[in-house]
Amino acid sequence: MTRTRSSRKTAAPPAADPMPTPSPDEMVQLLTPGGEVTDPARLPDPETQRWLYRLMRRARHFDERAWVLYRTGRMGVFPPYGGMEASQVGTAAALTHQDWLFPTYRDTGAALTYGLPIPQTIAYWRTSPHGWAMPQNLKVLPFYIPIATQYPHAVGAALAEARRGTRNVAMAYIGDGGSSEGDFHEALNFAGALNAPCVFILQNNGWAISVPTRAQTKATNLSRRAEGYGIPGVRVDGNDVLATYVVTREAVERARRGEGPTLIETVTYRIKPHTVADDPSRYRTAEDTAGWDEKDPVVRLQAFLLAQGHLTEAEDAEITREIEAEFEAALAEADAYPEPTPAEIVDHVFAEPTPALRRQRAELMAEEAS
Amino acid sequence: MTRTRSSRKTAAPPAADPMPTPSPDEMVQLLTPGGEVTDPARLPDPETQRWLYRLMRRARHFDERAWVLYRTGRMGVFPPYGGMEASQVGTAAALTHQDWLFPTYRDTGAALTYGLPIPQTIAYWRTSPHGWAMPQNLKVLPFYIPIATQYPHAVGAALAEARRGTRNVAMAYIGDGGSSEGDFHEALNFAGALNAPCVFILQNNGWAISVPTRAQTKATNLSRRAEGYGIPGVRVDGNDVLATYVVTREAVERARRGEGPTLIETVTYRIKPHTVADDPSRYRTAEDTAGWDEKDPVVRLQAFLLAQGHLTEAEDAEITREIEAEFEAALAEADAYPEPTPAEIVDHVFAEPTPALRRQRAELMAEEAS
Amino acid sequence: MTATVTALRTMTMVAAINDALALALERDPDVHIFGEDVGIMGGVFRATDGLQARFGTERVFDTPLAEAGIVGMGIGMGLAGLKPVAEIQFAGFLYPALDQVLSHLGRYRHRTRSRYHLPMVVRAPYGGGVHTPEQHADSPEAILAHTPGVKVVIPSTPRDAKGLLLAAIEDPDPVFFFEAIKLYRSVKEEVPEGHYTIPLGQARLVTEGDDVTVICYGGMVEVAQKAADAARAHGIGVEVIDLRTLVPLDTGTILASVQKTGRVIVVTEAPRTGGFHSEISATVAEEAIDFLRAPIVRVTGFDAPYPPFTSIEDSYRPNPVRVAKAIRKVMAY
Amino acid sequence: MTATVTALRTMTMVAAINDALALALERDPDVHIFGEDVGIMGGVFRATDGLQARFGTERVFDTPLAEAGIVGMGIGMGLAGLKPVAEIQFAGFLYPALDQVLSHLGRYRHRTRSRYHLPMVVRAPYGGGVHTPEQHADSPEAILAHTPGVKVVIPSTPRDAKGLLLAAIEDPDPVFFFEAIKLYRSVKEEVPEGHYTIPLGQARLVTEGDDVTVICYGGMVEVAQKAADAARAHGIGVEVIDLRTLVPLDTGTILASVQKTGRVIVVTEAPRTGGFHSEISATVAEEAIDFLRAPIVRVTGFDAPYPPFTSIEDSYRPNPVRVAKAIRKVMAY
Ligand SMILES: Cc1ncc(C[n+]2csc(CCOP(=O)(O)OP(=O)(O)O)c2C)c(N)n1
Ligand SMILES: Cc1ncc(C[n+]2csc(CCOP(=O)(O)OP(=O)(O)O)c2C)c(N)n1
Ligand SMILES: [Mg+2]
Ligand SMILES: [Mg+2]
Repeated sequence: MTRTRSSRKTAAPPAADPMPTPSPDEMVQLLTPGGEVTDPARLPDPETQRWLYRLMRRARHFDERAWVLYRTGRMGVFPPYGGMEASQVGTAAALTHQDWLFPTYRDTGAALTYGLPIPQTIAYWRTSPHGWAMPQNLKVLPFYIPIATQYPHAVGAALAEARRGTRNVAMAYIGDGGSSEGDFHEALNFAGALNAPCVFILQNNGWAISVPTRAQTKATNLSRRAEGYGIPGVRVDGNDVLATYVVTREAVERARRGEGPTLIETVTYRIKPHTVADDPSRYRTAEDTAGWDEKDPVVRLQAFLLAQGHLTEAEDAEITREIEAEFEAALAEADAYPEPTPAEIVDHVFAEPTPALRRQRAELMAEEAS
Repeated sequence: MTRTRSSRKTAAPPAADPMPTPSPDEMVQLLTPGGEVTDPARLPDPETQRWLYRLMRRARHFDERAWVLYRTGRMGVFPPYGGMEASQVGTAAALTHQDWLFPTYRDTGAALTYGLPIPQTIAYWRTSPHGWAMPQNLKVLPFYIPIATQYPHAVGAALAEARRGTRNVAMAYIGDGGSSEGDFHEALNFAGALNAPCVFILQNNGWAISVPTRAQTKATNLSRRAEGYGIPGVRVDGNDVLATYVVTREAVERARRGEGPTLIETVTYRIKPHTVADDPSRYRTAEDTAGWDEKDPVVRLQAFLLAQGHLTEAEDAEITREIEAEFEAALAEADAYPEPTPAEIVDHVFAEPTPALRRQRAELMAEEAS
Repeated sequence: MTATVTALRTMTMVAAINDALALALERDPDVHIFGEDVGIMGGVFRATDGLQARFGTERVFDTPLAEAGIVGMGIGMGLAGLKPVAEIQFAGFLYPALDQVLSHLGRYRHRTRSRYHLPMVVRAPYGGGVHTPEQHADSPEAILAHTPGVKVVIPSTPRDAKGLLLAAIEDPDPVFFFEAIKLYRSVKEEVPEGHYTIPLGQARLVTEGDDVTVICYGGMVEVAQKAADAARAHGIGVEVIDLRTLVPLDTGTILASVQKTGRVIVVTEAPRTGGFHSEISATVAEEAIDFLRAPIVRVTGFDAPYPPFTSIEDSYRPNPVRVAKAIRKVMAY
Repeated sequence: MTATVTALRTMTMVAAINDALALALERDPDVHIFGEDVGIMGGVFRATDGLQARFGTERVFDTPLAEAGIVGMGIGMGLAGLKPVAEIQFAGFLYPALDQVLSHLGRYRHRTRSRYHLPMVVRAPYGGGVHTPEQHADSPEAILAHTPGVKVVIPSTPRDAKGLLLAAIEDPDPVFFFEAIKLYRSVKEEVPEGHYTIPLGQARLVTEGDDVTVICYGGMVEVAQKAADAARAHGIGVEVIDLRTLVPLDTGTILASVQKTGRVIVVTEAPRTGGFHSEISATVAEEAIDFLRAPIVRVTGFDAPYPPFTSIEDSYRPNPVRVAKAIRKVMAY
């Protein structure tokens, strides 16, 4: 329970379990919702299991607190990811801080897992500039708002790493909806053609706001799109963090070895509304969401760990306490960020402001003063 | 030999041979370069064979004459398609004039086969406005210059036909290079999701100007991209007009029946330069093009028809005479088109010119007068 | 304004837009509405609320999430004679579709010598003032106005929105219809029931005045109006012109006012360099230079992205104080 | 101009661009050049001729045919600290990449509060005059100039092209570099060998004169110059200003000239409504109104697509006769 993100940064990453690329129709699942292990040989060791569990708990706690903070006016509109933790945590946990992370607005859980500090994450969702000034020691970008544009960026960052001879990779997230955009196609094809060390995570959570995946595309298996680019595609149970982690580790290692990109479709579900301000009853019924609560990724692993004796109730309670304490401290830190000044509107456009911007800055300052 | 394009318009189209969708790795070929028939049951009848042969000869004649006319300054820069006739003729021949055709700059052979009048086609390649004023009785658009944008248009036209309850379809062409653009992806996905009666022809001719297909994409079978959209994909020998015709007929019929779009990859080769002004020796060697001359689609069918007794030398010579006469008459007609006036620059922008355009037109006319 | 019915109903701008769309669907079977979440959801701002239930999934339908596909498919529908009315969820998400717009939407009549034309409308919410996320507050109208072959309409009141939208849908050529998010629900007005149109290319005189002309549109009209009211209190007569359509531009109304006042202020919330405000300035400087008694002052956004930082975003967007300052400046000149 | 070597060599603009690219590759291992057909082919205009052979397929490489991919990948490379220099085959084919440009290229410094910045250059041939096919003669510079966070450079001579391109590549922020196709091979000039830069944001006085200021850039400079020569023969002193960079704009040089002449003509080959010419007019009308003795006349393309019809296309593009007419107009005013 002590291996934290920052310790992993220096420690050599645990060796990836060798994993054959499954046939595209197969959905990789290591732990069933019923608690059965399908393939014991591929299961990560208990330490890794506990580490992933803790990261999921941590991610979920942020999601839950964000709701509460939103309702009390202490946080802005937030796109929840509760129920999708395995999809985000298992994938992002496969990276080190030398690797790139390109998250969308939905992927706060992935960013936290990668190592984005909580105070800054809160600041982002408070729309404070502090949330956008990314830490120097990380290679994570502010959450992407326009859909799909991050995919080509990941290709470029990955290619730059390859050109420099590092073994670093770039990982980008996208949704089922986002996979309809042209940028998705161009990025996958570029990555294949240029052999860029990329891992593309496609979180198929069943919905793009009000549009179900079946209306988004006639395809029933999005990982198959990989074939059209001559790259491997894997479909994985996105609510099984052991599976998402193992599959992603393998893709990351493949990319590190110079063997090119992988597309991973995590099959999960958006049980929550699109954002905390959305009312899903306009477009879906209880039937639509049926069955997904039972697949809760946190509960699944928790039950397994407890059953296996890898986790005790006392340890679990300790995790809860640690996570809560960490969040409250971070919240206090975020609360202490100073308010931005209007000058921030015109600053940071160019390294050296153009004469026009300098004049505009003066105008703005004069107005604010008056 | 008497069934012409215009007679087909009124006659009921011959019934399509029932054809199972082949597995994606299979390349449909009905007539080998050596003259063997692989699947006699699927072969179109001799009348259809002769008709396709004549259409290919006609297309080739235009291509050859265009070169000569370019060299003597009687035609503009032209993108040749010689060697790709089976890919263009066999596909376009599957349409009636109630169907839509979206050709690229490479697809003069397809447009001629569909029924675009030769004089107008010449005018287009002379960059005369007459070449852009498409005939009222046809549903063919001016050759597309920007790459890939035509694909979504075909989806829209097809959807409009479906909404109106017709059985008409839309066919669009694209190249191997063009298939890397985002519009390709969006169109195929839209067509699948909205069940648009579209036939997408992807002419894989090995090159996008100087970039070979293997640098364009890591995929080795572009028809497989169809799977990513849940629609059928077919790979066909693009130098076998019997195969391209049969495969396209089947796709057209499927679309007419309301069963949705198909992607057809025609595997062919650009033996000619990118345009008549291009010098391919900058980027490819004789080795690159080796073997493709022997696959000449016109020669292949000609040899077969002669060997089968479906065509005599005398009939062949008659075809040559007819085609030449038709072209020369068309050239004379094109030569007689009046020169455009500068007013054409500002006309046809809106149904009713804006005040700004009216002022600009007056300025332009005044300048031209002075 | 050409109208067939004159009963009035008080409504918001978004309700007026919904009303216009319903009328268009009712009157013309060729009208089809599509976009992201426009179906059962009724659009993120509810502009298409109830339309799918009433007109069916063939007339009002959700598309996959891809803006180039939306506009490109609309072009194909237009070629085939339908009247496509596409919604782009926010104007800032029009960017993926700009290739289809610049390469084709504005060129089809020209490139087929009028054999084809595209009676398409693209609607999109635009502009700031309501604390939306990054890129949800962009004002890209200048890009469209610089695109030959497309018209650009931006209403500022519920009544105008309905009449202009019906005119746009009935127009034989492509029209961009930008709707100020800020105005969707903040203003109510009496709107005629039934069908009427407001012709494209006619500006609206919001207030009359002899001293200063303030030219604006969309979300900036209420800002200009407030500044004008304040100036009137100080005895300065401000004429506020709401352009309503950028293309075609009502140069006549602009120049007549300039000839009267000799002082011009242009107001938009787009970035300063190259905004449509500059086109208006250039027109005045070309056509009415002798009447000018003061510089043509631009009150605009900044040459920076619209800030996603809620607590300071209001300093980006022109407000009545900034317009009032410009009024004082040209009066004092 | 900061230079390290002063030997001169006569070359065309495309040769000067090739020279600058080779120098940049040589001096900075972070510089990478990519685009469609830039490798073995050396680009359709040969601007990258020989570079792949000399610097290898990692530094100079062909991409798949997809402009959003090209610019988007370049952004990622820039985030990771490389200096991407992308070629777009023609400016009209930048449109598919506009989403990447408007959504990200200009925003990255802003959205990360300077943690990241994008030292990227996008080169593209632009403009008409050489009978290219449809959409190969577009002039979209106004769109980029209206995009916060990107710079826009348009050279008009071989010497400027080399020095400005080197400055653009060394600039820490994104720069669009538009190259007039018409000038690629039509003009030769003595160009310094070796490395030198011309700072972005400094206009060039092409000819001096007291009566009229003609403001232009790129392919229009030679047009203006010819009209200026003709006017001089009639005793009219025309000052031709080549802006060289649209963003940053050298307002100082413009205003100094206007204060002297009081008569302004702006010339571009882009469509009239909303072109960058209008931004120049607006700047003058805002900053130097009292000096104006005549309307600010715009000599531009038309509000129609650049015609793909060879025999009449020359009537679209401003020519010396049209500029001369504008000169007479402002002189006679
Ligand atoms: C280019 C673009 N178009 C539209 C939107 C508006 N929008 C925000 S989220 C969303 C749905 C995205 O669905 P999906 O990709 O499945 O991601 P999810 O929200 O399910 O995580 C849409 C349409 C946008 N942000 N960007
Ligand atoms: C959007 C766009 N980008 C670039 C070009 C320039 N261009 C013209 S043809 C061509 C290659 C096309 O290759 P492919 O799609 O394989 O078609 P082919 O020429 O082989 O028929 C390129 C890059 C263009 N016309 N449009
Ligand atoms: Mg989703
Ligand atoms: Mg090709």
